[in-house]
Amino acid sequence: MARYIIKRILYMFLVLFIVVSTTFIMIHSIPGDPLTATVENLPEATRLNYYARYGLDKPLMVQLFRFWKLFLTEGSLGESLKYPGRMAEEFIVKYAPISFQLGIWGLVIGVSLGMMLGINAALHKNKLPDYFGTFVALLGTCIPAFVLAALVQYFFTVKHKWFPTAGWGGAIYFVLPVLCMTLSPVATYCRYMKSTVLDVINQDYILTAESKGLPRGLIIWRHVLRNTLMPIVTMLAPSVAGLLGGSFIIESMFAIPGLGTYFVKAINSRDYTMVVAMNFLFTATYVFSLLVVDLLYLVIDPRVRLEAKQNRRAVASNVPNEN
Amino acid sequence: MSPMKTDWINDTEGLTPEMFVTVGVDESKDRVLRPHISYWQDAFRRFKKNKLAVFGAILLVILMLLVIFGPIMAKHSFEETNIAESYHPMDKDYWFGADKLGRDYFARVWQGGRVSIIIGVSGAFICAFVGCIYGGIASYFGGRIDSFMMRIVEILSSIPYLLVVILLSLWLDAKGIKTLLLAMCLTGWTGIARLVRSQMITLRQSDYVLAAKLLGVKPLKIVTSHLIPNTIGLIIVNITFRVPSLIFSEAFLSFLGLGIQSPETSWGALCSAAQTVFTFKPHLMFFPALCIALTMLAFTLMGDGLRDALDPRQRK
Amino acid sequence: MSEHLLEVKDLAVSFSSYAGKIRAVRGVSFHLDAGETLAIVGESGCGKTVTVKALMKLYGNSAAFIEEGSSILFKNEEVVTMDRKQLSKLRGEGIGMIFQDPMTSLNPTLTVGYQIAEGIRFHDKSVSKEEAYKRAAELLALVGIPSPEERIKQYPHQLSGGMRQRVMIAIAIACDADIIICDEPTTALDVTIQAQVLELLNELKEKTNKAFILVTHDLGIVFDFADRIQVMYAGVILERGTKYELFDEPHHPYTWALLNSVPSKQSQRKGTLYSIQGTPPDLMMDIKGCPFADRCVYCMPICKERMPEETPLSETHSVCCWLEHSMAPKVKAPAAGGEE
Amino acid sequence: MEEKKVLFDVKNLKMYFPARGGKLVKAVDDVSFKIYEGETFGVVGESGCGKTTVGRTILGVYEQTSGEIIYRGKNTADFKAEDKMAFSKNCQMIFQDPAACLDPRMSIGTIVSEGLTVHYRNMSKAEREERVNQVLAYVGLTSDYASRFSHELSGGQRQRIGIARALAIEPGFIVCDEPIAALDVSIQAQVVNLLTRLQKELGLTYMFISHDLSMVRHISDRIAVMYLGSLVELGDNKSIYGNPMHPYTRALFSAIPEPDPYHSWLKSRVHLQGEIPSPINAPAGCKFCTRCPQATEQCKLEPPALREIESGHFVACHQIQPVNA
Repeated sequence: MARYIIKRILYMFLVLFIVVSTTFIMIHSIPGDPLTATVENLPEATRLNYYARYGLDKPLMVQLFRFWKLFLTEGSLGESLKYPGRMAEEFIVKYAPISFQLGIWGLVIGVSLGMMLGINAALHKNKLPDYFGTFVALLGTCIPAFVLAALVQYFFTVKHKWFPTAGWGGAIYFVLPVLCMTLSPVATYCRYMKSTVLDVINQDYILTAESKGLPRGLIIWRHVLRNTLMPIVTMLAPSVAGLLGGSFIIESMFAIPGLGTYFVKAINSRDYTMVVAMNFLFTATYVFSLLVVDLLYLVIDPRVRLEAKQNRRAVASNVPNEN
Repeated sequence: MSPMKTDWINDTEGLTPEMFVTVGVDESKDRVLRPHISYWQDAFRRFKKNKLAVFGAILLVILMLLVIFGPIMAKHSFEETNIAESYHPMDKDYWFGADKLGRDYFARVWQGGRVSIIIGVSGAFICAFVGCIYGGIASYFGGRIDSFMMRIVEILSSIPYLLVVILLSLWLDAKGIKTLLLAMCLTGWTGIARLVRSQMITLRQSDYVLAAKLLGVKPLKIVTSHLIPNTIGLIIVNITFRVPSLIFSEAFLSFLGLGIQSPETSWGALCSAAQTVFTFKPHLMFFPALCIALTMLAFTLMGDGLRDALDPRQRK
Repeated sequence: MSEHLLEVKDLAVSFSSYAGKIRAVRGVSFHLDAGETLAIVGESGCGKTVTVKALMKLYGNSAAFIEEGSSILFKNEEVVTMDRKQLSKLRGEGIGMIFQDPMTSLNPTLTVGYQIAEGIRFHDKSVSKEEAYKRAAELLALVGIPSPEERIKQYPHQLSGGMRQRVMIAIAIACDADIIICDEPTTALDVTIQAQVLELLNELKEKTNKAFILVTHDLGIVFDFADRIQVMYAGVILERGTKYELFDEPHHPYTWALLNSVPSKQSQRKGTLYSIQGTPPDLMMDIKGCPFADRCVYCMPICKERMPEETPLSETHSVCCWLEHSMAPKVKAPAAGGEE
Repeated sequence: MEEKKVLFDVKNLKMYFPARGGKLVKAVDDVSFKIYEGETFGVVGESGCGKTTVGRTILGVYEQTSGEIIYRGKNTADFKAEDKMAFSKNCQMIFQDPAACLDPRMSIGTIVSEGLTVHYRNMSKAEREERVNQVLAYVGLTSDYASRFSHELSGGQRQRIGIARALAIEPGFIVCDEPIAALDVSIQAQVVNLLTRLQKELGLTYMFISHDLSMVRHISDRIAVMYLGSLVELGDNKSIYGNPMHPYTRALFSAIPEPDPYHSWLKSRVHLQGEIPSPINAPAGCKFCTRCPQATEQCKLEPPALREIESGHFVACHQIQPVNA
């Protein structure tokens, strides 16, 4: 089991390394550099000086090596090209918590709400909760977040001044952005949960549970939900990635000082260090959520646990089925 | 035992001896009674039964017609600026009003629709095409090649696609349909590649493919006569669901200012432009947003219907 | 009032599907006493499983319902009109069930011990968790699983098919049900494992005073296990009797076919097996007359017109066939396994 | 009796599959037998005994790990392209699951004529159609069926189509892999009757793989009993069923349910303890030693060879000595 976990963690680092290195190379081979993006008609000497200071004159591979060396020895992601003297990780430490808060709230509320709607829809198939779930799911898939954000802003901040329009302060600033972010996960998880629950409910072991005389509530709680968790958990990692992307728009529309706004700025000003650093963070979040999903499997499904214990890797077996 | 009529065997009322002549089994009866339908006919029948899906299809046709003929029907070109008509209200001349530069909004909405739908549809087909070939190759060779190719897919799909778009638009130093398409397809094909691969692997292990192999059918013939026809339904469904998601992404990127640039436009770009004046001119946001929503709805409903119609698990 | 443990009268069960109503069980009556074993024999789709599931109104998520006019009396209580609470008590305490496929009938995410103990604890709230697990271990020992203390902590996938079926049996008897329904209990098992499981069921039968209902398509296992047999086809019972009566003097052509289509030790090698032409009728259709008429070599015009009534042949033996009628030609049952 | 012609001579066949964790599933482990022309060679055993793998390996679905398969005096490993074509024309297979073995997107006519397009390239379309109708008639179906799709047919009808597909190219040898396991009792008899009739009419050779021991007894001339990848007993129908020698065969055959209320097979059967070990961790010596009541030290260490005990009756057991030795 420990070996399995270690293997997964090592794999996570490998993916992280490849993705970050690739983006590093990609962004450094973009034509144009931070200086020409901001200042025009720069003397050649100043330019070379500037390059030398940030090591941009070195071959790409050397730059990449230096980047990793700096990260591994000092835990630093390098100096910002736009704000000299400030390190990229400073920005991350400052702005990431806001983005993550928004993302996590959106995800938690969205997923749990969606799951509840989905379960209800599946258990009352072709009845009101089912239609309601389908309606919400359709709404969620059809309305882009920015449209919802605009509508919400219009009704709750302009027409009725119930909430502050934009900015960042207490919990009250939180409500509308999170509301806009939950819509898409609610829709996705409602649809998905419904079909998964319907799948599980038709399994033979649910009939076994019923034949024991267990009441419906207990069967749903103990037998149905437990077995729907597996497929749902699988979807979590892509959702995390999706929400990080989604937060960009919401952040810019509600003028929230999060990483998203910064990311776009950094790219437009060719702040290589910042782009690489933020990409590092996003990729790490995604890969880490994949790892968490893998570990959750271990907790939820005893079959995976057993395999991990025996330290086997999933290899498609081609032994014919004999019956 | 429950009481039974014992005299039933002697009760001859209404019975004639002809009724008791052994006729045996009528051999001709052992025929199929069900109406004769092919797979696609059956799928189509199933699709027609799904009212929501049919509604989606009709909605899509209407939207398509408007997108094709809308810019022609409008009284002004979508590019024609006329500062004097800035924010012209909705009337007979300007059906949806005009934007800040006095451009006819009706023409712009449908012109934007062209771009959005072209991106969605062609992107979905490109993704499907690349994904099918990649997944097909991986599953055909199997073994090490397969697991190596799938590792690449795994890593590619861990790159946030927003980053890819941004990088590409900087790299190509161009924003527009081609950049957007390239960026969205660069990572978008991985999902369908996985799907095709797993479906092909399942099919290759199926008994009927084994039977074909034993009959001496050449591998390429097996691919064309068994594997592709049995995957095509899955791919169609996937394309139907991918179109709206690409339209969504395009809108999202254009909204961030990374997509289509003026005077070309798309629904996302229109929304983005309308956002700043939303409080005063809500209709500028309303039309493109409604179009996006309706297109999404049409494709989603149709996709649901197609999936139910084509999914072999649902067949009875 | 009924003197039987279970009395079923005119039971009819239907499914609603998008293409129409499927009438799976079309009026079935039978009874069961304590300590006896009844077998329901028939091919797939004949309604045998639906019948026994109806005894505890167990339909899962399917759109099945019991038609009006049906009556199921368990210990003189009407099952058809029972509410959820009464049903909960009936299931487990009154009737237990063993399903066909042990690979899918156990929840893969819960331990074997939990799955046995949860029923015990639900039906007797005074039992503590420890006690329930102790009882679960005892039950596993009773069904012949070695080292039960360790097994209760294991998950279903760690057990073999035969073991899992034993666990299913333990679950069915956990709350001391009066009737144990075995729905094709050995169909998914290998021959030697099938014998082991049947032997276990036989032991349980001898040790306890429980009544058993065995649902199967396999005549081979019926004669060694059941006291009485009833043959079902297309939702109706065509013939019933003690196993000796059915073996010695089967009266219905369908029973003949069932008995003779399986090659026996005596049958001639590579000879033609007694077979039935065609396929069972579509249960969506209304069937006028005898449902077997279309496939019966002795079919007469009357068979396709009117359903024959049940003719008693002895206290326990009865048959539904026009051949019994005084006007019908006298037909002799074909010799077992020979050439036609 | 005249000398029978050997169709297949299988020598020391081994078929191992890679399993998880670098282990091997020894699905077929050192199996030798002959199949004579015109006979029905029955293979029986419980799940996981390797009977399906044997059938598939001799048809070339898998490449064997080691061992030789000699077909009509020629090693299949030395086959050239034209030999392979001739082999595939002559050796066909019928599958267990009639629903899974027909492509749902193909009409019955296309399915049945699939082999014709490979082996009878010169056939005109009309000739092909005629051949399809002829084969359908063989299996008791009318030509109406040619334009149908598999989902429109019942299980028994589908199995007939599977048989028709194999018959279309006029093979001499057919591997029947559990052809009746997925069918109802009354339909089973139909299919078995069809198979025996076709054998008589067309002079086919069958390899009949099944776990249904009474059907195998009914249809087979010679029978091989397999346990965990090994052949434990081989002989003609009469000696195998009349005088089973290997302890496993005895236990297996005594567990066949007999529809007879006066005689309890359940009580009189040979009791077997335990269950079949996994083919990944099969015992080193005799595969059956973990469950065998007569197992000795020798059985645990040394795998027994298949020896001829009586004429034509082979048993792999250390405890059984040849009669005239």
